[in-house]
Amino acid sequence: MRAFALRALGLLVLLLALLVCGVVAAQPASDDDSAASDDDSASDDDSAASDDDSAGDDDSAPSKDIASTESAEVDAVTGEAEAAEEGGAVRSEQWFGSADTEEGVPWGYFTLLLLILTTGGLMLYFTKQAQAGKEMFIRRMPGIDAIEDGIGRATEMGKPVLYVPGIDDLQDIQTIASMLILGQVSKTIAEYQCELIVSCCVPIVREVADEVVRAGFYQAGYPDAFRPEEIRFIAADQFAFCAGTNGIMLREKPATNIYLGRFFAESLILAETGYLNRSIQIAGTAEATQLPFFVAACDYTLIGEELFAVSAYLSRDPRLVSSLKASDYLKVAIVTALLVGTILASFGNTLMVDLFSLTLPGN
Amino acid sequence: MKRTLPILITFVIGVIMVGEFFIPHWRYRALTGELLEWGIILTAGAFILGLVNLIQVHLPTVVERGTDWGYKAVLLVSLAVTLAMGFSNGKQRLDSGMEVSFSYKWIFDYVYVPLSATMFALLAFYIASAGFRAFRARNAEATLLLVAAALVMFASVPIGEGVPVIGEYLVALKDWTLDVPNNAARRAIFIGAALGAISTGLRVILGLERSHLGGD
Amino acid sequence: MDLLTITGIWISIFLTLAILSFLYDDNPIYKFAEHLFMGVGIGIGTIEIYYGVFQPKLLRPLLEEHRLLSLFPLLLLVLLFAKVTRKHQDWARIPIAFIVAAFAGVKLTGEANGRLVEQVRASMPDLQTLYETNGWWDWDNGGAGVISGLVLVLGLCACLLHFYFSTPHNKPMRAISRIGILTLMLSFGASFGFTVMGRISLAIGRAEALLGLDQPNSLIKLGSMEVHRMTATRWTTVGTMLLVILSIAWLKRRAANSAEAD
Amino acid sequence: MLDLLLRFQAMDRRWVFLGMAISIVVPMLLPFNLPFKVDGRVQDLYDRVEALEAGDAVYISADFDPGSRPELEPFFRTHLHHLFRKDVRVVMGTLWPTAPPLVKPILEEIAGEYDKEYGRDWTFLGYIDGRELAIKSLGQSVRKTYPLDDRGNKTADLPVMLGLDAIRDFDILTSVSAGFPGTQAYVLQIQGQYNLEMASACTAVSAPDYIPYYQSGQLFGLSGGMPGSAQYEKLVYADTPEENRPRLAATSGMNVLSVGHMYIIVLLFLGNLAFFLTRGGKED
Repeated sequence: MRAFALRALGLLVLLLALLVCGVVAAQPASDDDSAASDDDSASDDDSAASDDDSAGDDDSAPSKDIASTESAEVDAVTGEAEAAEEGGAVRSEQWFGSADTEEGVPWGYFTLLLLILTTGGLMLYFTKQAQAGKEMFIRRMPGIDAIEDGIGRATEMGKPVLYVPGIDDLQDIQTIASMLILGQVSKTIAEYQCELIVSCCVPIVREVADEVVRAGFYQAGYPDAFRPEEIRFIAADQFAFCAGTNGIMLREKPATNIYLGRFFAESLILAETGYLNRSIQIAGTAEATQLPFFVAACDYTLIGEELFAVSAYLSRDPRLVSSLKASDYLKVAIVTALLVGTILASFGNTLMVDLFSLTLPGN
Repeated sequence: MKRTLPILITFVIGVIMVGEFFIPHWRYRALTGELLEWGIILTAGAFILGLVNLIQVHLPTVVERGTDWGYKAVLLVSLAVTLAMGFSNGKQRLDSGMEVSFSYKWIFDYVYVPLSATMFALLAFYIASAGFRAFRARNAEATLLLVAAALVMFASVPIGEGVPVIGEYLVALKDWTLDVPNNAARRAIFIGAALGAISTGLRVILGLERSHLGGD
Repeated sequence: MDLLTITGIWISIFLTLAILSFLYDDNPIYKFAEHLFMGVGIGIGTIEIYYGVFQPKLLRPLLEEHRLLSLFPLLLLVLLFAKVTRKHQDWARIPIAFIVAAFAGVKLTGEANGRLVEQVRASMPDLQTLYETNGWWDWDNGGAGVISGLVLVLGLCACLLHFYFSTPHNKPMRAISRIGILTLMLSFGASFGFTVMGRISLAIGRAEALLGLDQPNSLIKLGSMEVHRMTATRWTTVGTMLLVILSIAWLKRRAANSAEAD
Repeated sequence: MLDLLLRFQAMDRRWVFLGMAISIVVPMLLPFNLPFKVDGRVQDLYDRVEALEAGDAVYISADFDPGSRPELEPFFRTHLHHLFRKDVRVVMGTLWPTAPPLVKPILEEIAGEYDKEYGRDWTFLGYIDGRELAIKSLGQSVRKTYPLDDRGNKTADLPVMLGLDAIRDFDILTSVSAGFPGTQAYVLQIQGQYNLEMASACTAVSAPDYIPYYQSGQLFGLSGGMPGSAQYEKLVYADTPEENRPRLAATSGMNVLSVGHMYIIVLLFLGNLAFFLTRGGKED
C-alpha cells in the first residue's frame, strides 16, 4: 500500500513537472489541428518500448497525458512565435521516422526499433531463466586455463601473483567484470596457498577488491591466509599509479601478472616491465586502442567481449549471462543478414540494404 | 521514496530520450529539448561536484600536513589562482592581447599548454623502449600484428612511400589493411559494443541495473 | 619583449622539461608539474563551464528573463549538491537518476543506429558491380575488388562468430574463430602503427617548442640586446635542462640523506 | 653478434629514450623534404569543401586541447584558411572545456587575415558541457544550445546565424576531434538521425576506429593524425606561392615522423631478432 502511494506521488510530481515543461517549452505554431489525431502514434511508441516492463502500464500514462494536454494548452498560448521562423528550422509534423521524409518512413527505423525490443526481450527472458537457476551454456575459454596455469606456476616458484583491475571507476562495466573474475582468482589462489597482490588506482575499487578477495579466501576455506595489506591503493593518478605498480614488479618479482579491466596509456609500460621481469602475463580489456600492446607483450590476451564472457562464465552473474546470451542470438541473426544481404545485393536486389537504411532509397 | 522515485524517473526520462530518436514532431522535440537542457546543466553540476570532492579530499591533508601535502598544496593553489584569474578576466578572458599581462590566458599559454602537451609525448619514448624489449612475435597472432604494424608505420610516411618499385605496392597494401581487414574487425567490435550498450541501456531504463543509485 | 612574456616562455620550457624528466625517473620536479597540471586543468574547466553553461543557461534565464522553467534544473542541481552532505545525500539520487537515464536513452539509440544498423548496411557489398569496376583486385585503388569485398563480409562474420560464446568450439567453429582472430590482429596492427604515429607527433610538437621552431624567428629585444628568437629559446632550453638535472640530483641526494638519518 | 644484441637489450632503457630523442631532434635541425601522396580520404574532404559556395555555412566542432595540438592544429588552421578563402560562414563551438583558450585565438587570427567580420562572417559559440546530450541538443537547435555566443551576444541575433538553427541547416559539419567527446559521439548521436554531411579530422590513435564510418559514408572525408594534416595542407596550398604560405607545421613534421617511425621499426626488428636467436638455445 505504501509503495503504491509513493509511486502515485512520484507520478504526480513528474506529471506536473513534465506538463509545465512541455507547455512552456513548446513554441506554438498557428495551425496544429492535426496534432491531436497524431498523438496516439507517439504514445504507441512509448508504450511499445515499455512493453517488456512489468511497470509498463502505469508509466506510459504520463507521456500520453502530456502529449494531449500539451496540445490543448499550446493553442491557448499561441502568439509569441519567435526566432525560428526566419531560421531554417522547419518544424516537423512527423510522428515517426526522420524529420524530412514526408514520403514515408525508411525501413531502418523499424529495424532499429525491432532490434532494441528483441535485445530487451531476450535479455529479460534470459535473466528470468538465470534467476530460476537454469544452467546456460557458455563455452570455457582458453583464457581461464591460462589464468589457472599462471597461478600454478606462481605456486611452484613460491612467488606472488599480481592482479591489476584497470584504472577506471567501479561503475565501468570492465571494472565490474574484473572484480567478478578476481573473486574466482582469489579462490584458486587461496586453494593453492599462493600469494596475491592487488594493485588499485581508485580508492573505492580497492575497498571492493578487499571484500571480494576476503570472500574468495573464505570460500576456499582459508580465511586466515587473507592479508588485507596486500590489496593496495597505489595512487589516483595514472602515471603515478603506473610507476608504483612497476615498483611492485621490480621489488617483489611476481611470477604472474594479470591485467584485467579498463586500461589506457599505461598498458604498454606495465606490460614491458612485466615482460622484462620474465613474469607470465595475462591481459584482458575491451579498450581497443590498448589491445595491440597487450597482444604484443603478454602471453595471453582476452580480447574485448571475451573479458565479459570469462567473467560471466566464472561468476554466473545473471546480469552478465543474460546480456551475453542475448547478444549471441542477435549476432547469429546479423551474420545471417550479412550473408543473405551480400548475395542479394550481388544480384541487384537491395532489400536487405534498404532494411538497414535510415534514409529512403535515392537520398 | 528513496528508491522508487529515482527508478521511476530513470524509466520515464529514459523512455522519452529513446523516443527522441524516433519521433521528430516539433512538440515532442520541444519536450526533449528542454530535458536535454536540464541534462546539460546537471552534467556541468557533476563537474563542480567533482571539484568540491577534490577540495574535500585534499584540503584536510594540506591543513594537517599529511603525506605529500606540498604537492596537494600546489594543486589547490594553482586551482585557486586559475579560478581567480578566470573570474576576474570575465568575458574578455579569451581576447587576443590578454596574455601580455598576468591573466587567465597567460596561465593557459605558458603553464597549461606545455604541461598538457608534454604529458602524452612521454609515450613516444615508452613505445620505443617497449618495442625493443617486450613486443615479441611469440606466436602467429602476434607476428601478424607486428608485421601489419610495421607495414602501416613504414608506408604512412614519405620515406616508405618513396621506396622505388615496391613503395607504391606497400602503400596499396597499407590502404587495404586499413580499409578491409581493419574495417571488418572494427565493425565486429562496433556491433558487439552496440549490442552490449543496448542491453546495458535497457537494464538501466527498466530499473534492473541500480548500481548508480548506490547501495540499499 | 616584456618581462612577463619572457618569464612565460621560460616557465613553459621549464615545465616541458619537468614532465620529460619522468623519463629519467619519478622525481619531485615531475610531481610538482603534474599537480600543477591537474590544478590548472580543473580551474580552466570550471571557468569554461561557468561561462559556457551556468551563466547563459541558468543564471541569465533566472535572473534576467525570469524564466520559471529554469527553476527545475536549479532544484535538481541543489539536490545534486546534497551529495556533499552526509545527512541528505540520498536526495542526490534524483538528479543522478535523471542524468543516468538521459545518457542511457541517448546512447542506446545512438549506438544502435551508428554502430549497428549503419554498419550492417554498409557491409553488404554488391560483388557484381565491384567486379565490373575493379575486377578481382585493383592495385591502383588500394586493393579494391571482389576479393576485398569477400574478405570484408567473411572477415566480419568470422569476427562476430569468434565472439559467439554459446556453443562449444568444435572443428568448424575453431576454423572460423581462427579467421576472426587473424582479421582482428591485422586491425590491431594498424592501430599499433597509428598509435606510434600519434605519440611521435606529440613528441615532435614538444621538440619544436624546445628548439624554438614553432614561432616565427623574428628579432626580439632583450634589454639592450637584439637576438633571434630561436637562438634565445635554444639557449634557454639548454640552461633550463642543466637546472632541472642539477635540481633533481640535489633533491634525490637530500631525500637519500634524510632516509639514512631515519 | 647475438651477444652484442643481448647486451643491447639488457642496457638501461634510458638509452633507448635518448635514441628516440635524437631521431626526433636531428631531422628537425637538418630538415629535408620528401614528397608524399594524398590519400582518398583527405582528397574527398578537400573536394567537398572546395565545392562549397560563398555564403554557405559550416559548423566546426573544435574538440581538441593542447595535448593533441601537433596533430590537429595544422589541420584546423588550414581548414579555416580554406573556408575563409571560399567566403563561407563559419560557426564554431567546442565540447572540450580546455579547448576555448586554444581554438578561439586561432579562429580570430585567421578571420582577421581575411578581413572577416565577427558576427557576420564567423562566430565562436564557446564551450558546452553535456557530451552526448549537448550533441543531441545541437541536432535540435544550435541557437537553443548556445543562447549566447562567447562574447555574450544573443546567438539568434547574429547575422551569421541567419537561416541557421538546427545543425542540418549547415552545409557541412566538421569535427576536429582528439577523442571523446568528438567525432564518434557526433556520428552516433546526430549524423545518422539527420543524415548530416560530416567530415572529421582526428588523432592518429582514433583514425583506424573512424575508418569504418568513412567507408559506410557516415563521414564524407577523414584526415588522420599528422599525415592527414600534411596532406590537407598540400592540397589547400597547392596553388599558393611559397612566400605567401604560412608555416606548414604538419608538412615539416612529416620528415621527422619518417625518421621516428624508422627508429621504432628498427627497434622492433632488432628486439625480435634477439628473441628468435635466443629462443632455440633457451628452451628448457
